[in-house]
Amino acid sequence: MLETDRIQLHKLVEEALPELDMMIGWTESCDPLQTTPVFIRDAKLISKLTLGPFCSQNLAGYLVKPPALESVPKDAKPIGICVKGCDSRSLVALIQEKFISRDRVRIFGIPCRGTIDWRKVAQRVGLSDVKSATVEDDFLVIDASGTTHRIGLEDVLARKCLGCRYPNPIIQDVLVGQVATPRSSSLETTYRDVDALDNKPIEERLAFWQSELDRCIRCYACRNACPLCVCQDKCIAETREPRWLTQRVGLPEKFLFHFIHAMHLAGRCTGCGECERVCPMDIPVTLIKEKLNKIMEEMLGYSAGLDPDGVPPLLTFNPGETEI
Amino acid sequence: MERTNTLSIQQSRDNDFIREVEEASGQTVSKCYQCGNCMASCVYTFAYDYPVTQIMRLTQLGQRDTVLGSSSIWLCANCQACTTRCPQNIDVAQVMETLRVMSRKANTVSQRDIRVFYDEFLRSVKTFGRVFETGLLPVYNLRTKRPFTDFDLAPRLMWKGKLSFLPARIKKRKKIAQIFEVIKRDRFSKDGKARPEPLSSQTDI
Amino acid sequence: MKRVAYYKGCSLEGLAVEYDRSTRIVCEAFGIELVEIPDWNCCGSTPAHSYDPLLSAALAGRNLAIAADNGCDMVMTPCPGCLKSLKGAQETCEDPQQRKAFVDLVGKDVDGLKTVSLLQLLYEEVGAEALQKAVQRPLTGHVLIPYYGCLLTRPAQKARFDDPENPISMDRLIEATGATAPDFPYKTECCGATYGVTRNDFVGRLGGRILDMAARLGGEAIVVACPLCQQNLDMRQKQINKYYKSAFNLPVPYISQIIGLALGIDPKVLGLNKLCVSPRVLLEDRTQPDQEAQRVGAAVKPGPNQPGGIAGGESIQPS
Amino acid sequence: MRIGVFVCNCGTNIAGTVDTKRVASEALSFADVVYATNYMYTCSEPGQQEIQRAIGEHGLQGVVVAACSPRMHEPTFRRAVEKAGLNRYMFEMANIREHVSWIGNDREANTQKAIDLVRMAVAKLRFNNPLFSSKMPVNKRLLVIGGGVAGIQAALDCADGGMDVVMVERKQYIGGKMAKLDKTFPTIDCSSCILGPKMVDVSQKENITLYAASEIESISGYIGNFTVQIRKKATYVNWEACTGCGLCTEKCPSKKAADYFNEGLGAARAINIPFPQAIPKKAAIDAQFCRQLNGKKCGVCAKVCPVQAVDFEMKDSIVTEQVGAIIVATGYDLFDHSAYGEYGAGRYPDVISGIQYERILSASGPYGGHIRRPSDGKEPKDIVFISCVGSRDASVGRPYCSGICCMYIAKQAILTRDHLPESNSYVFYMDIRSPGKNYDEFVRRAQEEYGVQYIRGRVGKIYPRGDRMVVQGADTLLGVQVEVEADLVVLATGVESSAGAGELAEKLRISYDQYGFYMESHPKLRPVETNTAGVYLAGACQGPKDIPSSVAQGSAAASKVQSLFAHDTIETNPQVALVNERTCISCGKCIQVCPFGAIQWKELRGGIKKAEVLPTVCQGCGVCNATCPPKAIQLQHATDNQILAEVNELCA
Amino acid sequence: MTDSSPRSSAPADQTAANTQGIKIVGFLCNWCSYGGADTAGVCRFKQPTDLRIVRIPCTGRMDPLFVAKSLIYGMDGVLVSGCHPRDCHYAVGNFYARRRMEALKLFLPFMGIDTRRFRYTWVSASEGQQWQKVVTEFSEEIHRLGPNPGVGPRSGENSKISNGLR
Repeated sequence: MLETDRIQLHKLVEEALPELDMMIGWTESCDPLQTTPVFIRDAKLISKLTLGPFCSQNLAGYLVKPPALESVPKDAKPIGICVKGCDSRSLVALIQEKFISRDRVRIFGIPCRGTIDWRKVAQRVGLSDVKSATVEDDFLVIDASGTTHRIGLEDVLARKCLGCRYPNPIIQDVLVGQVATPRSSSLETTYRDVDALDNKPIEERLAFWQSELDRCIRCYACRNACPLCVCQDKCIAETREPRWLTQRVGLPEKFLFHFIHAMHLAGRCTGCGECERVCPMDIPVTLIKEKLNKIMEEMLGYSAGLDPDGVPPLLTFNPGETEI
Repeated sequence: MERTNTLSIQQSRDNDFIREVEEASGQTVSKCYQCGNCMASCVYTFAYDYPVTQIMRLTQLGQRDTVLGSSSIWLCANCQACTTRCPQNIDVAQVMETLRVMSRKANTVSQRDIRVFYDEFLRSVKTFGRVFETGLLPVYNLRTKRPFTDFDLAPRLMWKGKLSFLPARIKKRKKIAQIFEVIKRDRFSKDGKARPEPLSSQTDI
Repeated sequence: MKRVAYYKGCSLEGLAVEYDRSTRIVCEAFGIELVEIPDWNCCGSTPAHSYDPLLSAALAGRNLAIAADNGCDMVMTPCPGCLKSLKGAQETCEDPQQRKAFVDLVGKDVDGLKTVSLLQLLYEEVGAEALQKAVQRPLTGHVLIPYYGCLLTRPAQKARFDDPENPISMDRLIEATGATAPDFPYKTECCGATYGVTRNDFVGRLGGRILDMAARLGGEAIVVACPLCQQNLDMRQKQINKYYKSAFNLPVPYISQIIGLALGIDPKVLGLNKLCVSPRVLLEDRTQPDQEAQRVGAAVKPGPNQPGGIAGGESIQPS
Repeated sequence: MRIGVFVCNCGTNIAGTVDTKRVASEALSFADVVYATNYMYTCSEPGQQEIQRAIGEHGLQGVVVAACSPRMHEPTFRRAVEKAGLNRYMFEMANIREHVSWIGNDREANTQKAIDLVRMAVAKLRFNNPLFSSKMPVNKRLLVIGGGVAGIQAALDCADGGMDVVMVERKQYIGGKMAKLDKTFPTIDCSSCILGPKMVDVSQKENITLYAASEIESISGYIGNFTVQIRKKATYVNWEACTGCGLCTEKCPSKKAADYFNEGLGAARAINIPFPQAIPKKAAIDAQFCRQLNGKKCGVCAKVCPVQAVDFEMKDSIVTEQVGAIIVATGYDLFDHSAYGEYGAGRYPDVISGIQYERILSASGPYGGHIRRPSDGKEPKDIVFISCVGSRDASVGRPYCSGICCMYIAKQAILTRDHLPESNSYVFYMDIRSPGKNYDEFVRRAQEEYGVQYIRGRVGKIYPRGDRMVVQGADTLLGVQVEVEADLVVLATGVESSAGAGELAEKLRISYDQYGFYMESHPKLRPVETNTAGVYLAGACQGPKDIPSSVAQGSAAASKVQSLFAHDTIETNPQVALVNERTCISCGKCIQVCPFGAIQWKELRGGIKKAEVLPTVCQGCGVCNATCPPKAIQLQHATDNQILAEVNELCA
Repeated sequence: MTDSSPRSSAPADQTAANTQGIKIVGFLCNWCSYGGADTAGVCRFKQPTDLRIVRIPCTGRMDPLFVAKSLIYGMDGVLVSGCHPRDCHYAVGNFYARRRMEALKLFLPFMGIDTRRFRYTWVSASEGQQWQKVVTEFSEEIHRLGPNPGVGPRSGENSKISNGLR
């Protein structure tokens, strides 16, 4: 089935490429558990495009960050891009905030059945010698060091995928493959991890974050990977003007940095999980944003990245809401 | 109660009294600005020794004895006219009620007959669980030495079949009596100002 | 069928049996099931409250607790005095400072119960419109004075029913029976019933004033919703006449009796024969337009109900 | 930076509970502080000279004064440092009086707090930059909202000064409440005789543009340059053509229209001119009662009108006016006594309000100036006046004193005796509030010369007995209940804020208190200013007021406008947002959130867009600053660095 | 009335020991609450002395990060106060603030920061008494909570939490 989808994608991109400035998609890498992004202008490379459970990276960020954006002249043809459900929400948010206009992108929507978290695989089978990896039904089948491992998919899917409510793209020009069934339809499932932490006493919550954030090395990978963190090198975590943070490495600095990241994404975060995926120190940074997403949903009934005409709730107001 | 015509404010002002009234009634007595609306609205003003407005004023001035010994607090029927119309949102009827409770505790009830009636009423409740109307009146008449009160009504009521000669008793009378006992035991412990009720002069329930 | 706990109170066992009887009949007629609270006890009334508010709360609260145990969420009492005690119990139970003492005495909390008077039940659960539709024997042509008494709607924050100064629920119900209800200025004035036994002169003065105003407005009867008001104005009407030097002869039926009459129920079943002042005048059929009907609303003819010797009814002098 | 710190003793106001000497000596240890001292009265002339001397002597580049609230004396000290050659924004204040010495008696805690506040001020000052105002032109046109006596006074004063005035009045006539009054206290002047000429002046002055039957739709802009949209409500009569001849009213068949001018005592025609002296003297149709407008066949007025002024198709229209200042004079309303169930809740015809009685007394009123009671037209013999109906009554949400009722009751009682010498007047009062020139004498005259019976106590209940009203009250001086049988009862209904006051305040961006009265800038020192520059208050919209005070306030507001208009330009506030183009990421969020539309895109070379602030439009709220993710837009004088500096001092 | 406050019912010495040096920062809008605090002062309404006020032009100026920063760096309490909704001098600044402050208030406890240490409120320039009430109640609350334990040691201080890489 995956193969059929891949052939359909190749065919669709082939048809579209002449009208496109460039196509952004995924391609296989040396690691069977991970794919890498590929930027295609040459039709010969189309066959390298792939999709599937190892395409975890959210490509939407490339539309507003180097190298893609800078290489595109203003009046250029649209850019083609592959998006999963969660990626499409980032795209919607970027369109909504006018970082990119809808007619500048040709969206190849890909229903997603969950992406594999390579860390979880590594914890089970070790990192070395993974020869091949495929998904068969609800299992991940790995050939490593001569042994075949069958691991339940639930055990190796990325955390964000387990509570996914939007596996299908919110917007697209063409859809590749069959529509997927959401794994979650309720706030309880989606925010299960948030609730689990919230149900602990406050001292334990503080201790949890102290121990997690203590590992933070402020490498800013989370920020750089976030498609909606648009400040990049102007980020106030680094500037002297104004000077919000020093280069000290105490816990307060680490907390404040993550507060900055979280508050800047409040009402904008689409929950794509990129920040957590790229964290070299294995800190559950998406969880922080998930809490704010939950607050926005419960307090203001707003989920980011669902409506291209919507306004992020902290950039607007409603005089009538007296109860908050 | 004799009317007071001169008053040394410092010597007679009892601040504890003001505090006790405010605590027990939940009302802020100092809010009263003596507009007179309670007095104007009260249908019993004609019978009071001090009209309600003056009861409020005397309370503001901490005149414990005058207030607790007044006839007004016992002639108030708790009809809520004062409370309904007070422009300062004071529950005046509640203040009067509080003063009655305090006056009972302090044993300064000015209207003996009313007290006797109330006592007999409660005794009836404590004994039977309900009020025995037919039995209540003769005892009251006896104790107040006014044997013919409402005597004129009896024949007619009898004829209408409204007088019963046996009290209605409830099953769990013990429970009711127990409530009375607990209340009686605890009612002085709350404010700490025990003024034990001498049982000789006035009976208790 | 609406299921309502029924707390009748001591009066309705004795001097106000007809109130009990007519209440049950009228509620049944409108499909309201009254569940009499088993083994209910006296609320303690004013004597309990002036002894210790907690005594009053506990006595009344015991009845509420039994009602809740019987699966009722609404308690109705026809007596406004009892209603005040029941509401007082609820208030005590909700007061964080007294809650423990209350629960200790009563055995449980009484949260979540709604307490209403008979009038409120009839007005809100049945309604004037439904009553009007159910009328079999319209009281058209009769002038009935709606008298609510002092406690039924006051104080407003606690009663939470109708207007404290100018209630209209009984007016509307009376009008639904076809009768006329004049704008009675003493709707909520106290009748002095508390002092029926101890201060008979109060009754003469206060009751007389109410009867006087009712007569001035051409009333044929004073409709009440309180057993104490009824006893005071009816049973003691002779005493009042003596004090007031008047000759009032105004029947004082309960609102439940008036509604029962309009529903076509036998007056005897409603206990109208138990009233001291004969209510015969209410049984006249005036639905046919004749001279009697013109009396309604017209200037009042001098009659037996005119006030006697005291001009203006009352005089006030500095005491 | 070289910083000087001046700690004010404010006599004993501060020094009483703060060790100012210690505050000053501690301040010397703060970074950049090179001079610190305490002084008796820093705001005094010698105090200011001391600052100026220190600036010169110690080469100070910034000054901190620890004294009272900056809302009080910040302008004073800014001027002082400016005189000594510093930029006025190189100055900070630490509020150690209102926020320290006056709210606690613990000297040690107070001193410690004062030291902290000074430390914070110094820390902020280190990030201050000199700021410079620019000038912008002033549009010397005034908008007066409300055509009562206060608005009229303000408009005439400014028009006399040669300014253009636009007056907007919600009703179809000007004159306000005063136009309805018969006589005025304490002189018993005829109200229309003293107001009439002023109303005529308004209509005749060429530099006053009057929009009657109009309301404010929206207001934008800022001091010196407001744009106002005015909704002219459909009157169904072309006022350009209408001559006020009254023929239409005479022939109108709809004779039971509400008579608002006579407070419902009479009946009006559906098309009418409310009263003979009305300005503008133009007819208008009350759509609610007009037969034609309610789909019935009529159109009589259109037929009889000699100038064809009637226009049933008329719709509301919007006009736009440009002005430089606004005087709000929207007046008041009277409390609706239907809230008083015990007084019959408005259902007794012979229990009326004071303003209704005023119409009864008026010769141009519904009864031609003869005192009669509304129920049966009989001349009343016993009249009871009740004060404080909707005043000093927390139970109806009006705990304040209306200020005018005691006086108008006395006036009405006197006039009653003048009209009906055989009548008896009774006044139930709680206190008599008559603190004006000749006011108390007037009340005494009512009692001594006119025999008005004053009874000290409130009234509990009013009810009918026969054809008279029983007033059941109290005489608290005797401690007795009293009863008066009256033919007519007049309730002195109190003053409340004008209907719609809140909505207008929101359009004007001024604040109002919990009762809807507009807030002045300072209760004593800035009584006619609001916190929105260029918007002034006059009359009872700010609080209950009698005619003399309203007129005085109208003139006061006018003088404020004239001093504003005496300049061709005004200085802009330099405390506005400023974009750092190097760090602006062009996300446009500032543009999105700005409440004033003060930020726009600016295109740089290469087509790159950056945000740009229009300094004359920016009001300095800082929403953009709080919103900007890379903090590229900074509100000058409240920058992130400045606020962070203060916070950091505390966290240190 | 003051008798009921938990502060005065606790033994005096213990209260003092626990709560000396409590610091609360208040961000007050210039037009309403700062004026309200002035009014309270003019009326001599006594208040606890723990509060240090930062004057801001409008609560719309409030970046929630100012609050977060204060609490992370050890302020014991943060109070934000502005004009009543609909009364904003800048028309709508406090509407923005209301959402942002509420979001932060709900967010803080997730990160292990006691949300009771942060309060936002609306007090107008005329409400001196209300201001006194707000300050007194909030200060009492903070005193009950005691000093802010913070999120952990600053750099240079000895970290006891650091457990290296997992």
